Amino acid sequence: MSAVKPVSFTLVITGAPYVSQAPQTALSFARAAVSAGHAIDRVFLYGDGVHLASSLCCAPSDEVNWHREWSDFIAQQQIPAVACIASALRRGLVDDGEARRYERDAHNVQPPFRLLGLGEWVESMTSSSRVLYFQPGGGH
Amino acid sequence: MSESSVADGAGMASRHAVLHILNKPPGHARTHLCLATLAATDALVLIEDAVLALASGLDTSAAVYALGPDLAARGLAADNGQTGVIVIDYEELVALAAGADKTVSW
Amino acid sequence: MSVLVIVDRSPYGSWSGRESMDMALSLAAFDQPVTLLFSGVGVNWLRAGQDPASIFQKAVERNLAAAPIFGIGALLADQQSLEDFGLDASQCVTGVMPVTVEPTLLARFDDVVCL
Amino acid sequence: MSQTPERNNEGFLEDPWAWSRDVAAVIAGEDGIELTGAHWEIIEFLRSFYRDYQMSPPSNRLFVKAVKETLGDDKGNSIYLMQLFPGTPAKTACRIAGLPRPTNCL
Repeated sequence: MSAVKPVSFTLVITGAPYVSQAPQTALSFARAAVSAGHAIDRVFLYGDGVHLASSLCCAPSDEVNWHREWSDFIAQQQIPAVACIASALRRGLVDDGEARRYERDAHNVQPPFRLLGLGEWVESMTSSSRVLYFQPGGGH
Repeated sequence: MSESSVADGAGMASRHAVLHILNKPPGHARTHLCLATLAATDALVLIEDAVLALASGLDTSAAVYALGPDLAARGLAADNGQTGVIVIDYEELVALAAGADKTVSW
Repeated sequence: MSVLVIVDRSPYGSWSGRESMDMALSLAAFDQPVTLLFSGVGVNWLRAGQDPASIFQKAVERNLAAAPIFGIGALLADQQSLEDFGLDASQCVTGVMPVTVEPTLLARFDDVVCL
Repeated sequence: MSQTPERNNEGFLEDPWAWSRDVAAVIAGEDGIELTGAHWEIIEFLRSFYRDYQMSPPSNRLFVKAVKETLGDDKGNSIYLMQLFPGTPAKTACRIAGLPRPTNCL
């Protein structure tokens, strides 16, 4: 279809599901990028985008469960998916390790999503060919 | 800035210096910031709410693309009467992003 | 790689600017050249004399004062936005450099981040 | 533990203003650190940094950078700081200085 030579993308998602269109646009982009032969180095959830990592998402059955769609996609494609730990902790998203550290009795982040620092994003900025941001819409 | 063409099936797109990807609606402060930094040799891609600019009018000499699924979702016709706007799908958005020297997400 | 991080959200009412600031700090931590640009309502980050104690937040003005210590290159501010909010350099935190926001400004950087 | 104000499960004070030099000595003792003038110089630096900027250096790298900027190359290097505050120097030093637990963000 295209003569563009393969590049590597990092997709940063800063808009939350069911608040913004960001997770949908990013996933449509990611699927198209993979089928065109491009690499996706990393998906990085930042700000309100970390809500996408919550495994406790309960979407109505006639709506898309964006958490599940994204989890399936990144597991299939083996794409590292990172939620910023500082954004996540403030918003009540914790994995089992952080739940222990902060003495909480539950956790809602599990593989394929991981909680790591902004250093992961800096790494993408230096190594990916393109870093794209999928953001909240105009109301935010 | 190189003008080397990335030929593809859709007949799109020479290579642009900066690919500006905008998702904010017309009137949003971010839309003004995007337009203020848009050079005539750059390209602007309207996605999500930004496609509403095709209904309200858009004044730029840069190349303008609009994401088809977002137009359709909002009941807007292909280019909604704006001349020169190229309607693209996600595959073509990927090709534009991959081919650009630099991208900015607004 | 040099990165321009743009803050165009207001302080206090929005958390977005703080998250942009964290991105700038993390680039600095890894010795990547980074510049901050304040634009639109974002220029209100720069106003001297902020006292947010009674709204239970930390002063972004004070956080921003630490930027040079961590190696954040410059604090740029859109001249027009400064005027729109009645600010001149004497009413801002130290080290603010007014600029005109235009295409050539972006061209000075390899990457532009605007959350 | 009874000798210090309320602390979390990693030994950080819940209230940075409940700190005193005696408290610092107790916390340091738990890490097997006997506080010398060299330690106090860094502790005072951290507390005055926190007072001035309403934040502690948000990562170990930035801690080293801030010490370097303020106290010079001899002290602003990770070997020197590691000798004084074993483990992750920023974390150990913040705990002794009574500052909040870093979020591990960077």
